[in-house]
Amino acid sequence: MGINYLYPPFEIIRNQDRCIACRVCERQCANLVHHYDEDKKRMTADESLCVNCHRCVSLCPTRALKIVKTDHTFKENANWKTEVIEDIYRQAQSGGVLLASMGTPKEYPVYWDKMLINASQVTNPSIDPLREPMETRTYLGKKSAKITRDGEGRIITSTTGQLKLDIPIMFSAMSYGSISYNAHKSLAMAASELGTFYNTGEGGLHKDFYQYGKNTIVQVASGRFGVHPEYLNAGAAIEIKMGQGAKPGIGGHLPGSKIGEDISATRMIPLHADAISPAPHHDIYSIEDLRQLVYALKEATRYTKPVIVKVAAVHNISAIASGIARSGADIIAIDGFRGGTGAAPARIRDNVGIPIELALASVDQRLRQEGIRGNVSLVVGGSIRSSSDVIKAIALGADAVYIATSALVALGCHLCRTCHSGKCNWGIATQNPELVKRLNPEVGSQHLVNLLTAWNHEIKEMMGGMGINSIEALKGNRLMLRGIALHETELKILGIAHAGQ
Amino acid sequence: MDGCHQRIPLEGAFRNSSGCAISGIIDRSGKRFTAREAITSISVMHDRSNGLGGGFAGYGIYPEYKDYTALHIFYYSSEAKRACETFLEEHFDLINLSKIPTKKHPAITDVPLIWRYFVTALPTKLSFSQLDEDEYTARCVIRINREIEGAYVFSSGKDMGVFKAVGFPEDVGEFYMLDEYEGYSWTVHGRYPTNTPGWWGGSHPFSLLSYSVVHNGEISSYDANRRYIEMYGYACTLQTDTEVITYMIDYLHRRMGLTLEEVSHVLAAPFWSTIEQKEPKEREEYSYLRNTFASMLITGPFSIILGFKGGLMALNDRLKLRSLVAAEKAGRVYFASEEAAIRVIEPEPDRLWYPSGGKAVIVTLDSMQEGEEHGHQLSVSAL
Amino acid sequence: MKRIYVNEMWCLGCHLCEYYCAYANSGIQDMVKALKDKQIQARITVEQRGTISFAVNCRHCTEPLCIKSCIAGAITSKDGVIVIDQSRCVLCYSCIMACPYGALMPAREGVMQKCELCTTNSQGQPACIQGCPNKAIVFEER
Amino acid sequence: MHYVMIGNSIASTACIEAVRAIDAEGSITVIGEEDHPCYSRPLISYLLQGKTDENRMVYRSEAFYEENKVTVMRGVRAQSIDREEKTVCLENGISLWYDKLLLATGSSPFIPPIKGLEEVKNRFTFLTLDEAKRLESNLRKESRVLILGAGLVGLKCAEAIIDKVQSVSVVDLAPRVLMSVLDDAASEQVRTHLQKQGLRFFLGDSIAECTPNEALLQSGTVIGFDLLVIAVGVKPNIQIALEAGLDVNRGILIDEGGRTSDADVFAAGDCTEGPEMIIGRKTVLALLPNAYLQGETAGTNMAGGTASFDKAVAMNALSLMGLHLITVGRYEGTSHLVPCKDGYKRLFVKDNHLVGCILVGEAGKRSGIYTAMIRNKVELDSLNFDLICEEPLLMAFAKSVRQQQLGGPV
Amino acid sequence: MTHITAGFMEYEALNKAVRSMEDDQITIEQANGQRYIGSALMDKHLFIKGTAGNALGCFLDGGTITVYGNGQDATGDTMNDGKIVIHGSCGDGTGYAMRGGCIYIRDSSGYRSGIHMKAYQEKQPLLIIGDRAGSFLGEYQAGGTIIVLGRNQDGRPPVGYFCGTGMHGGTMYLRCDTLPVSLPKQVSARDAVDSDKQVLSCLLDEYCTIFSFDKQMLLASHFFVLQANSAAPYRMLYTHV
Repeated sequence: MGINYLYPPFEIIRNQDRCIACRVCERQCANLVHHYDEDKKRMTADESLCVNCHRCVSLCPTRALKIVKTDHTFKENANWKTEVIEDIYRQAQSGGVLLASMGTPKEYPVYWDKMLINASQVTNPSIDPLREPMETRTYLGKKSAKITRDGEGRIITSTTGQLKLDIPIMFSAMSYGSISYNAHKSLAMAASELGTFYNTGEGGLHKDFYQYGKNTIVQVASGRFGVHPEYLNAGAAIEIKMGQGAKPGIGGHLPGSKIGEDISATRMIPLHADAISPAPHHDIYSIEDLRQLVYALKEATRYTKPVIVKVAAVHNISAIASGIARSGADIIAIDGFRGGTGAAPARIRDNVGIPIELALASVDQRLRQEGIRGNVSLVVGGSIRSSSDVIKAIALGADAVYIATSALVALGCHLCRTCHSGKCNWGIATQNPELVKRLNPEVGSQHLVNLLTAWNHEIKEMMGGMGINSIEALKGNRLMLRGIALHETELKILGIAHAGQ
Repeated sequence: MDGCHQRIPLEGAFRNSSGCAISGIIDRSGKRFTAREAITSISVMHDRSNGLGGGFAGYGIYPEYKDYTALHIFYYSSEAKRACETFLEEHFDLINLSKIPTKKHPAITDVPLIWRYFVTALPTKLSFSQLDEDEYTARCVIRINREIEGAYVFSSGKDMGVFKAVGFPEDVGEFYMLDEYEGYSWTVHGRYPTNTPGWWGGSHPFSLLSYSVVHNGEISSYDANRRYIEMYGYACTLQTDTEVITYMIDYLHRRMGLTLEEVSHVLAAPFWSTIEQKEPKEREEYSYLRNTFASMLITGPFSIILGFKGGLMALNDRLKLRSLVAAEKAGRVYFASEEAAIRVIEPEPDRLWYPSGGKAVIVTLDSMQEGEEHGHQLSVSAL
Repeated sequence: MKRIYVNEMWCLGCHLCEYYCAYANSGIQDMVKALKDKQIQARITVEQRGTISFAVNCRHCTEPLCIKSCIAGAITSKDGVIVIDQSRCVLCYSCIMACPYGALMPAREGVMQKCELCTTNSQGQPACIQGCPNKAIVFEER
Repeated sequence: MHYVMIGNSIASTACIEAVRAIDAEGSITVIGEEDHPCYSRPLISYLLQGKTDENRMVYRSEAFYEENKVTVMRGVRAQSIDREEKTVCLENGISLWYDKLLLATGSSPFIPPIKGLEEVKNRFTFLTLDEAKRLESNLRKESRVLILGAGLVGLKCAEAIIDKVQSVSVVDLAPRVLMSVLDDAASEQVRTHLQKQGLRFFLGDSIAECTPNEALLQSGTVIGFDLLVIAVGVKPNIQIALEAGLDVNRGILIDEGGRTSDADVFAAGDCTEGPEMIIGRKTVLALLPNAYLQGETAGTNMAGGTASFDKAVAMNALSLMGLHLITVGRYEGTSHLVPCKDGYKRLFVKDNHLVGCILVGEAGKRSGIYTAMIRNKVELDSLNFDLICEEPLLMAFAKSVRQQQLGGPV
Repeated sequence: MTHITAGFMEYEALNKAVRSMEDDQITIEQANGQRYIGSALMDKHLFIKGTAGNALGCFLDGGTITVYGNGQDATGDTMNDGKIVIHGSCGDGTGYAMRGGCIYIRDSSGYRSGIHMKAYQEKQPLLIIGDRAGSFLGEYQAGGTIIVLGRNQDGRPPVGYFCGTGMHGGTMYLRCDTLPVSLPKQVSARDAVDSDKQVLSCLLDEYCTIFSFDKQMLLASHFFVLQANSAAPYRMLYTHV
């Protein structure tokens, strides 16, 4: 072993006056932090194992526990910060790539927080959403640019493959494998109840979830796990995953240790074999290859399903989006770099990509300039944290948003960012049956429904405030936004004026 | 510039990437033929383009002017034309000038002024410049394209010409009435830009002097290549992959005097692990080229067909991420992104093969040189 | 009548139901005071072996054998809720012998206790239900 | 409809409840020989111990009888039954007409023929409240008590009085205590435990002859006493049934429905001899739960309902000076002695069924699960027998069983 | 048997026509690079004459496609079941993420053939190539079987560079006398023994019948068996923040 240079990052503070030694902390910690000392007749903890997931804190009936960041410190150094030093220790010890999960914790600007929303005063009326009609229904898909008529001169209205959303919020892709069966079920049940969609991610669709098909988006990623005609036809739409905000340009890798019976069956790969999703689709090396896959999927589903192409927000995203809009895709999903992941190399998560706000603004602008905004719907994700983020995204030009981290938080995730360990104490990012059962989908889906219902109310309130009673009227309505503390370039990219202007 | 181009970011104002279809035909005997077969070939690959760019390069098409540089120029305003012609008159003898004949085509719109000049360098200017004629011409072309707004030279070789537009390539062929030109080789390109409404100048082939390149793919090394090549007086005004590839070939082949095969060892240098498996002599050469011109290594998917005086070269990236098929029938050699695009004009070739990644296939009027590994041979006949 | 049903599938074996039960029936306002350093007296028991666990408490049978077996007449049904009058109980264990669920247990005071659906403490809704983090026990009308 | 019940007991109370569940209107008359409200006889030892009092011993409150419109005639003995006339003749001359009659006449202590017994002035039995009270009033700190019989009644009596007197001795012909309900090893545990509490045992012996204050045992031992309690057993009260011409053996013979040989006459409780589920023939099971269930069954059938009590087994829950004993069923078939840290456990398996158990101390925890297995004839290969031997857990049952029993997904 | 002449027909129309036909035996004459022929086909037998376009038989789900001519790129992309027989060669990415069924290629196939091949229980995909395959054969192979027969290769390895990169399951059989150079670490190679030949004999049965190859002659040659030496080759690559 040698010397371990790393000091445990957290301390477990147990108020022994309150602790009744019920041992729920011990029973519920998959990291084996807590134990009961028979001699001392009291609970103790090994904090070096703690990941600060708060399971014990949340369940402690007497609130005898809290977890604090250790104040153990290196000599202060603004350049060689603690995390920098510790990362070097880790790599020096292991020789491994630093792996991390969830969205980046680094301090990058969050543009959502630097935009303010308008409200009507005097000159045009605001609307009371509780008592007056207020519409948030959204259709996603290609809008035909030409009017065609039948023999009797009636307009032919068949617009193939439109996704109807009662709320402009969908659950974005998280594969069965990266998250648990119960997490998936929670999402599926909630999407069903809310009239929106959840996304299988790239891990295939468990046979139990075919019943939620009409609220399901099935994903086709580079590994093509669980992809077959029945799967493609099971959902309401097909998403081609080209990239993910948290890890643009790289693939995924679900270790063989997580490929149990069910996942093996769902992904259709041998038990305990690694599930490797390469960085690229090895049949898409150019834009016309994307078109080839888009139409391969349309052919396979007889042109009944809209095709979504999901890409990570990267430097030339507007160019990429323009290409996609011309590739036959019906919907473009853009995932910003603050988006989450079950596991990604930390350096990539923290340094690659661009914020979704800027990506969205420039894509929407570019597609409009090129006159092809109607070719596609735009869905954005990558850290949508609240209804006001949703409002801002739509005002910048999105048709709808994808949420994932917010959804997981609603399911109990405490953002401890150790998904890759497979020991998620909240039953979300784990395949261990004992942990998986901690997430009762009945409870989980109810939380999701509550969250989105609440958000929808808030969206309506804010729309009402702007005097808007239909979500279409907000889409791309950038006059409803003002920047605060942003410089010229940022305002220009966002296409908004500064507060006060 | 017309209104459209002012509203939309210009090609060259941003990094430009695209996917495509390419095709090329050469008759090694030097026998000349029209662009019809090239048009037919590219039309089979309609789905690989999106109508935002198409173009042709024909070699041996101006026999009567074969010693003169043929400049093909787009003008977006009469001011630009005036300014450009003034410049040309200052630097060249203008032997002949005319509008390039076109035919109205419903799918080809926003047509600029398209002019053709047969020129030769003014001897005084040339000698004063202490440059050879090619370099002199090249610098003039680059200057026009960089400095005269609204004028764009898109072809500047001898006894060859590039014809391109915004549209599907088959329509572009009809638009330029290419049935009426005859050459010993043709390349053609169908464009699928990912980011632009298309600009005439941005269509392919891209050409400098007698080099023309049609290209399929998007390279990842673009800015490393661009910033390096710009040291040598090139200006990548279009910010397209094809442009930088053309300049690199011009630099390596014309200015550095590398053979085309050696050029391919720079642009698509093999992996070090592959180089290390070669014979010592070869290994040294490969290592030298890769090392010396390290910044001209192209990575990312590409397949190109280079047209040059007297030949064609086809080259794939070293991972062969783009499709490229070659075929031979009697004296004719065919290249295309898809087999069907060859079969449609030559159903029964003598030989058909996929060149290996990074292995150039070089065909000239008197010889043919393939990469040292022949790639993968295809069955010519199924039965 | 609303009854407690056990969703074994969702039981985590955390035993919180036992603690909330013991607390609710302790008559003490402060949980710490009620439970600290004491052997808890819960009216619900978590059966746990390996990876299986579930809570068991009185099913409030419609044919309650405990009532029929009680020699002291201490167990009665109040609108379907089976309650025990501890002042009458003589701790003979007849009810233990009779209950097919093993849902009765001695209380500290030398009498038997059993789940009375928190009708007799101030909880209203059974405390175990409120304390269960995963809806592994539910209080429902079926 | 007129319902008449002879005996104011657990059985007749259950019968009242069952009748009223069907027939809210018919008249109900209960004839009780003792001049007490219905009380639970097993409580008399607890009464002496002070764990209960006469008020709390009352099985059902006055309100119960009011609500159920029941006429209770206390302190009156039923003399005879005229089945032709369908009347019950009471000793006070009153005659009650019945449509349906329940015999819940209970049992009486058996008094063995012992020479000189009649000479003993302070002689008691231990079955009724009156006897218990009479005993209690005769207890003195310095009393030496001799109990004849080391069975359930004798030992409960011993427990009840040991702290109130100088000494308690127990004599039994059987070589061990609780001969009828325990095996050797359990008996031994119980005896040791009781001895530690101060009881003196004279087992495998019997009283050959009594003087007013001494008992001469068969072995020759002489035990002096101030009070003598006879607790050698009980016998069903069958006289009235016998005289009425009903089929009678040791007890009044009944079927699963509580019916006697007369369709309008039912019987329940200690007086009966009914079908036992394991051996499959009729036997006397003088046990409280049995009395209740028989009474309830009879009541249902008397009121025109359909009920069958086919799960009668012996079962005893007994605490003796802090030691709890639970026994159920029969001790036949293969025996499984399960090692217990704190107690004693023996299970009996026959034909893939659990048929009996003996549980002492902590082993009795949740033992109703065993009882249910016996009563419900659970197929042992359908569950985890090793586990359930170790501990009575619902866990040992198949998931589907748990799902059905507990009501939720497993 | 129904005949369609493809010629310059657009693929959408062609495929629609194929799907709408009641006949389950269809011949497509003069195929000219039309894409997606037989996409997600379940039960028909298509005979294609000419050059089949990209993504031939993508998501194939049980039907049979016989090509008299060559296939282009992405033949049998993500096919789930059924059979593709090529009397000729194929382009790049043949059998990408194949999950079941079989692809028989008489001659050769391009780069990245059989990559991402999977297997699950009874779904055991099989790709057989007669002559040779391009570089990156069987990249990311997770299951199933790839056989390259190396006909006309004079015993040289019938594959390009980087054979079996990232392979973590399944089996490759190469008929040749020497191993391809620089196989990646995670691939182990051994000589085929009798039991392997028995397996091969079964796997080659139908293939050899279709193309009238002499199976015994082929089997008499030397084969290498390539397998992943770990199902989880990248286990040790990471450390956690």
